[in-house]
Amino acid sequence: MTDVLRINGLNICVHTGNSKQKVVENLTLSIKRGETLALVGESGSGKSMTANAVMGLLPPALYIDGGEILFGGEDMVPWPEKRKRHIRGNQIGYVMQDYQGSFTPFIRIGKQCIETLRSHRKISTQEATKLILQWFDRVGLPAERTFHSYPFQLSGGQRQRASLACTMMLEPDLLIADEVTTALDVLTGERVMNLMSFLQSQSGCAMLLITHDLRLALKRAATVAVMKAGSIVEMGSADLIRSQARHPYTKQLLAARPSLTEMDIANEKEPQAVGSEADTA
Amino acid sequence: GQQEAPNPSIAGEVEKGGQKKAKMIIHFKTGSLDPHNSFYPLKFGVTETLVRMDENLEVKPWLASKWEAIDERTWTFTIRDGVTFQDGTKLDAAAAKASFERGVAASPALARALKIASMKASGQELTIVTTEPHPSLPSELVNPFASVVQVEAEKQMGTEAFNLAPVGTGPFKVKQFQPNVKADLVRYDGYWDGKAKLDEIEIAFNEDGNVRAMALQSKEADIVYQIPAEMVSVIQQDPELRVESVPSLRVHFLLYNQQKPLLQDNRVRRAIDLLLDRNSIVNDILLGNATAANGPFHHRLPFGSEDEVRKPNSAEAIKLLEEAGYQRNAEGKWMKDGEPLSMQIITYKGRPELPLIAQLLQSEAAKIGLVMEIKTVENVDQYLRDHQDWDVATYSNSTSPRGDGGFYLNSAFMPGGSLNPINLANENLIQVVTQLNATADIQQRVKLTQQAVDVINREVLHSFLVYPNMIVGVNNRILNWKPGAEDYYYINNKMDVK
Amino acid sequence: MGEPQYVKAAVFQRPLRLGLRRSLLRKPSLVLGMSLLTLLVLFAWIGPSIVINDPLTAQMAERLQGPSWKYPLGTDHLGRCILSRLMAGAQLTLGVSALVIATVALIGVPLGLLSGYVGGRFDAAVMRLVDGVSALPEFLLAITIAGFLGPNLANLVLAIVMVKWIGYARVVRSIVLSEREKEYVLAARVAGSSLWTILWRHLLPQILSPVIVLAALDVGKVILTISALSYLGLGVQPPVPEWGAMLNDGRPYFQTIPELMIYPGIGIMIVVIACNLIGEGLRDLLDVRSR
Amino acid sequence: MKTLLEGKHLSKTYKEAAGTVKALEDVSFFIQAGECLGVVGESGSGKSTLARIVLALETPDRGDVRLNDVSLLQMKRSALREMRQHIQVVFQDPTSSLNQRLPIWRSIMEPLDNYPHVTPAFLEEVRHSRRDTAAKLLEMVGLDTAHMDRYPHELSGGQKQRVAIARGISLAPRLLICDEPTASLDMSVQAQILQLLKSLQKKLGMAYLYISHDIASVRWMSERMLVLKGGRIVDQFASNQILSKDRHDYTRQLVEAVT
Amino acid sequence: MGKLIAARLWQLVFVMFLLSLLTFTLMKLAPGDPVMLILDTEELAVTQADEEALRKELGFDQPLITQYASWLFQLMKLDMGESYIKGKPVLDELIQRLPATIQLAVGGMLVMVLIAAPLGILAAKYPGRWPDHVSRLFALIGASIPSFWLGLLLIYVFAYQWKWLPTMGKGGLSSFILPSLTLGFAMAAVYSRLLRTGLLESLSQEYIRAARARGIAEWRIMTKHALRAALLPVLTVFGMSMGNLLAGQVVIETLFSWPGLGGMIVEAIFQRDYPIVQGYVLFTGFFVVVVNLLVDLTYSLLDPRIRFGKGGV
Ligand SMILES: Nc1ncnc2c1ncn2[C@@H]1O[C@H](COP(=O)(O)OP(=O)(O)OP(=O)(O)O)[C@@H](O)[C@H]1O
Ligand SMILES: Nc1ncnc2c1ncn2[C@@H]1O[C@H](COP(=O)(O)OP(=O)(O)OP(=O)(O)O)[C@@H](O)[C@H]1O
Ligand SMILES: [Mg+2]
Ligand SMILES: [Mg+2]
Repeated sequence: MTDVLRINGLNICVHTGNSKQKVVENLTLSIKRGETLALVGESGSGKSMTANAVMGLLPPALYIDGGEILFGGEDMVPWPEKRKRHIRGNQIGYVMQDYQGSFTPFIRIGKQCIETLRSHRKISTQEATKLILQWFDRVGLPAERTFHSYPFQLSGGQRQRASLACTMMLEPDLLIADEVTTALDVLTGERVMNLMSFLQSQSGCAMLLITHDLRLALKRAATVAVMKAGSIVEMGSADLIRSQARHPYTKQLLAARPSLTEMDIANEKEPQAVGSEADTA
Repeated sequence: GQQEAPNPSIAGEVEKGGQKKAKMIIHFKTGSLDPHNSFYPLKFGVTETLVRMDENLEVKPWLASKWEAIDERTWTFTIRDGVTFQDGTKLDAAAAKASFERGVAASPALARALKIASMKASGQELTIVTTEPHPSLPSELVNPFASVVQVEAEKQMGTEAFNLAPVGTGPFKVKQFQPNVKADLVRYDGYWDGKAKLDEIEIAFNEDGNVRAMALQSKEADIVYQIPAEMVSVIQQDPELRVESVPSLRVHFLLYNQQKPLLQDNRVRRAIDLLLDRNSIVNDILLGNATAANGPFHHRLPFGSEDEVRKPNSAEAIKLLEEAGYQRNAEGKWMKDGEPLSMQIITYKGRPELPLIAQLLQSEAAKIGLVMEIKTVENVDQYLRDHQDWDVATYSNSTSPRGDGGFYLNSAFMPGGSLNPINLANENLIQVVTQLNATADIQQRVKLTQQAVDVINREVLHSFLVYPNMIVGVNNRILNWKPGAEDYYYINNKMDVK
Repeated sequence: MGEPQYVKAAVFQRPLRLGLRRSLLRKPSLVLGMSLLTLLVLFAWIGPSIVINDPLTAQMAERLQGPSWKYPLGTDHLGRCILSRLMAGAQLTLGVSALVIATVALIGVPLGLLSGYVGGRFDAAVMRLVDGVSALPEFLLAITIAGFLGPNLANLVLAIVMVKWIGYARVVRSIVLSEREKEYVLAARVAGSSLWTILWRHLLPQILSPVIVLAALDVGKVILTISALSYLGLGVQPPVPEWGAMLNDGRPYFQTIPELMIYPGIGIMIVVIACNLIGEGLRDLLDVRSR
Repeated sequence: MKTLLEGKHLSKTYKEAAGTVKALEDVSFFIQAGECLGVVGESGSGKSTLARIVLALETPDRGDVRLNDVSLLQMKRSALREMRQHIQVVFQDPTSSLNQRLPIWRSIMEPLDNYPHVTPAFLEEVRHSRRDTAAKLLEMVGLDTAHMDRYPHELSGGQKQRVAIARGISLAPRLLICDEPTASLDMSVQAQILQLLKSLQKKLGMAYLYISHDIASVRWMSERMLVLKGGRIVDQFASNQILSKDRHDYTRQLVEAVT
Repeated sequence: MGKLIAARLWQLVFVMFLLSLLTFTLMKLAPGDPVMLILDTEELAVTQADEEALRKELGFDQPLITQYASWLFQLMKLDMGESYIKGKPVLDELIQRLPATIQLAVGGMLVMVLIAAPLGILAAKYPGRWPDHVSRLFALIGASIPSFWLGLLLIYVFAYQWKWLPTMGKGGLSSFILPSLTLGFAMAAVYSRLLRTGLLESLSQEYIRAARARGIAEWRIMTKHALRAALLPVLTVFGMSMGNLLAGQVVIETLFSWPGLGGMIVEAIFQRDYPIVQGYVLFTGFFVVVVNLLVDLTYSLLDPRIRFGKGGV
């Protein structure tokens, strides 16, 4: 099986006055069809920027400074905007971390989803509506209402799910999910992740799961890459990372996994248990 | 390619079927053709008056073939036979009487001018009795408001429709009138003086001189009134066009505020008068389309003055000012009793050359150290009437609208006159004018008028500067047409196109 | 608690102030605008003192001359040196339009901010006032004021200011209406910011860019309005060489000597271009996101 | 202990195109001074709405919120401003709650600038200088002080969230409402933040209304917990009773999902 | 929304009343006496007695309050009086001029939209690049060339040089083109630049990136997503200019002999034809209030937060 996405030595730089600084340095990874790769890392380590680079949507100040991004074997970096646009949404789905900003504030959610769907598929508005309602339902949203709501009328988690549904319904070849469960309670989060796995098993899409939650990564991904300060410090299969993490940061993350039961005991003895765990790591 | 494409909206082409058309553009717009409140029905050749002025500005018969004064207050007019209104009905004395009745009712101005006490109509004889002796009644009947219209037609059409398309006796009748935009006229075939040569005339209104000029240049219009003087040379370069520049009955002058002690002094007025070079105004401001003035009335008029046009002379002006008790200080500015002398010139935009004259005066005054400031006002008559802070005003009047000087002398120099905002009351002049008002004999009137002009010039009551020309641009395809000085009769039955 | 050294993100030191200055220089349009304006101001500043010929006195013998050493741009219809008139009038022209725009913005912007943010009766009152003013023809005000206080430039300015502020008030209000519900404004309220702080620090920057754009174009509009009203005899008194009035004076020579209109026209255009370049450059500079 | 804040029978219904949404229904709760009340619940259950009501940014349809036994709903504008010094918030969405046009240090300093007389214990040494104060606050939430002059869009999601936290704690308010404050922080930073909050509670007696879907951290932070579902309180208990058998079904489901 | 409209109607009455008072005062303050202007003295003799009679007839001998009250009373009966100069009912005069004004306004707006929209959008799409510069140049010419000059230039080129279009008059479609161009071009300047800033502002928002990520076509993003937020100020300026569109077109009307309200009102002001001026101001006042109400309602269509917001518009 070929790699759906392959990133080779990607560097992302930011203009600062006359000097440039690296946000992402020499990043290499690849995801195969039907596979999930989790990108875990420190806050600000460059996860989202990597995703943006893949989408060709880096903010104005940032730019790709060397490296390749191969999608289906072809380097997308030099592609003209038009061609990139064609695969966005359709072949690469991207759920942005900033779920608040992922819908235009003055257009109803449903309308935006229809627009998205109809930009890529030749289907009627009714069909699209039906499909969208179905997807809203699948991510646990009150479908009708969400469809007719403006973004600001939804709660954080609802918006996040709407944006996820809107991306997944196009069944892209590659799904980039940037912190998609941050605003979801555990039950809903589980449900959404299950749905993603289901989609993956159905359409065989590759998934780049960006998260700060190592636990989630280990549970959902075959391969886990750990990022720190712009580069991948450790990459390996989930099992390997779980059992034989080498990098101190990975170890630290692994250690900082409180469970309710452990905590309860700890709490009674030493109120600063979680903190001290982190500190000593 | 495109240039040659004929434009259907451009009139002036002889169209298929031999229709002869012409288009005229005039510089004032009107929203109504009410024959007794608007000059335009007469100007457009839709209506006519009992008497008219000829090229020499003399009163001549028109709808009335003759008239005579029975006594001081009674006149009889013989209405021309064979005249029909544009609805086909015959013009007789009764119809004329009805028309005057309408006119007097509709226009207080006309009522004041005619002073009719009663009228009697029998056949073609119209007898008019005036409320007081009225020697200039025939001349007043030249007034466009005295147009003769078919009042019966008004009853049928309703006043509103009638005021958009009045029924008169002229060579053209109104086909369609678009208020403030244009009037379309068609020939009235039953015209008494011979069917008009043109089939149709379109008269459009436009208040912008540049646009009017371009309409002429583009051959869209055949006759364009009031071409800006600055455009004359350009238009003359086009072999298909010509410019008719004819003296008008208007005069531009300086008005002195003689309610102020400063300007009550004859010497000061004379000094200012000597500052302006009338020939320079003619040549440099009006670009030759004017005549230097030597009095209120153009010397071409029978009652105009024969005096020479005054020449500028600043040395003399300085002398006069000194005589009047002013001295120049170290900086060369004029002072009297330690007070600096500074004057205010009032001007207005209504006639574009007036502010230029004001600036010229200001500059000339500055050259001898006399400080003048210009103030442009929006409504000059009102300003002059209500304010006392001004010294000199640039002003313009039509001085002999109906071929007679009496009207102007009365309204501009007699106390309470409507054109006398500064309440001028010169004893000598009042005497002459009073005498004039009691005189019916034409020769006598001419003499008295000239005498009045003499007084005016001697006392420098006003400084008359120039008689501006009326500038009309004409396409050479227009034949038998010339603008008249009276500015009343724009359209006639003789005009034709090639 | 200890120093959290272990959670250092990728760190970029960026001396902001330096960056700002540099990005300012990186905007060629802004630089161009600034230089144009500097030139204009210089022209206006020293112009009147170095005029080569008398800009006011009519010299009929010299009228309508072409460019020469004595009259670099030729003379006008009253024989006055056009260049000297342009120089002598620059100060007045620039000063007046700057004054008008500044006053108008100072009245309109705060009123719009308040009206939009506070809403309710205050908003209704201000907006109906705006409606009322926009129903009054500019001429009527100009005529009344000119008639009452005299036809001079100061009163003309007053009349223009009285009608012009409303545009700013309404534009500002419209943006504030949509901004005031946003979360950052709520956050500012929670942070205990007073009404003024919210208006000044949070909402003003949001409305600044359209206001700047409007103002930059209005600089030209003001000169043209003065010119139009002068044409009706309501403003600048001859022979004052205000550019708008000069433009009017050239009107009859539209076909024959278009330079009479072109020179002051170009002057006005340069003013507008300079203001617009600066205005839009500033706008781009203010837009932190695209920097 | 004394009751700091009390919410009584709060209800809120939103009108929408497709009918109405009952965001809160008859919610009553209290927070004592220095106490942390955890709120967990399904997405869309009304947690953020509750927070907005407590902040007097939204008026409830029914019910009352009382701070120190004074009703927030009836407060005049000046009193409300005075009150705000004592109740601060970390919004759920850090991006939209920061002014895009202000460098973050200015955003952080906003509350302190508004209440110049307030000097929390942890800022005593630096309060004289605004930039130092901002730097200190950034440091407390684990951000490099070099980020001070950046604009919000130049930060990552987690970094913005920490800016919002720094702003929330800057006044050392009596009550800090945290709406998902650590949602996008990785474990180690999250731990640091939680520890910071906890220590502030200990040292300064700050109380929290701590909203989160992360039941573990709520458990760790709070003394008592509320469980919201569909706008109603379905369960309410002392945090150490979370594993107890009498918990509501929904609570049990939540707990099971993480153990 | 119903409540908003009802409140507005109340306020409308208020605005109209204020306007009537204001115009009345302004007209009385303005120096000048209609009597002399009505009597049109130049070629006809007028006596003091005539003046007095007319003054009395027009009620000018009454105290100001009485004059105002009687006018207001008439107005209640929907009678705006008669023009002093023309003697026709004010309402008729207004109605007679209105069509031409509206036609010109519509033509101008059409031209404005056709010029401003593409220029603004292009400029925002390529900021700092040549489309931006071209658009700016257009805008700046529009903003700094007086309309009388522009109108003359257009006439010079299209009517005189090329003879494609008539110089003046209001006739067929061809006569609309030049006045509309003159009007529209001058207006387009502001709108295109305002649109540019608005678009740049909204294009830098996160939701535009999100829309791009969903693969939505660029023109759609521009027109559906970015444009709407940018329209707020544009629409406002547009609403504001409505009053101006009614009366502010004197210059264009004069150039092209266009029988619109602008020429009428200026003439009436100069002639101190109070009834016309007052009638006109009330008429525009009504119009402006209604237009601005519509604009305010459109705000809430453009931005649902305004609709659902607490403040209301
Ligand atoms: N426009 C910009 N200018 C300068 N630096 C930037 C800009 N945008 C992002 N950065 C920096 O780039 C780094 C990477 O950001 P990124 O958003 O990829 O982080 P992340 O890994 O997604 O973090 P998080 O988990 O907090 O979302 C951060 O340190 C951020 O501060
Ligand atoms: N302005 C609004 N208009 C209409 N409905 C709204 C509005 N704000 C919130 N809601 C609805 O009210 C309910 C409660 O929303 P709230 O934001 O309080 O949820 P939440 O508990 O914070 O959820 P999450 O964990 O997803 O953030 C949701 O169903 C939401 O859709
Ligand atoms: Mg991120
Ligand atoms: Mg929430």
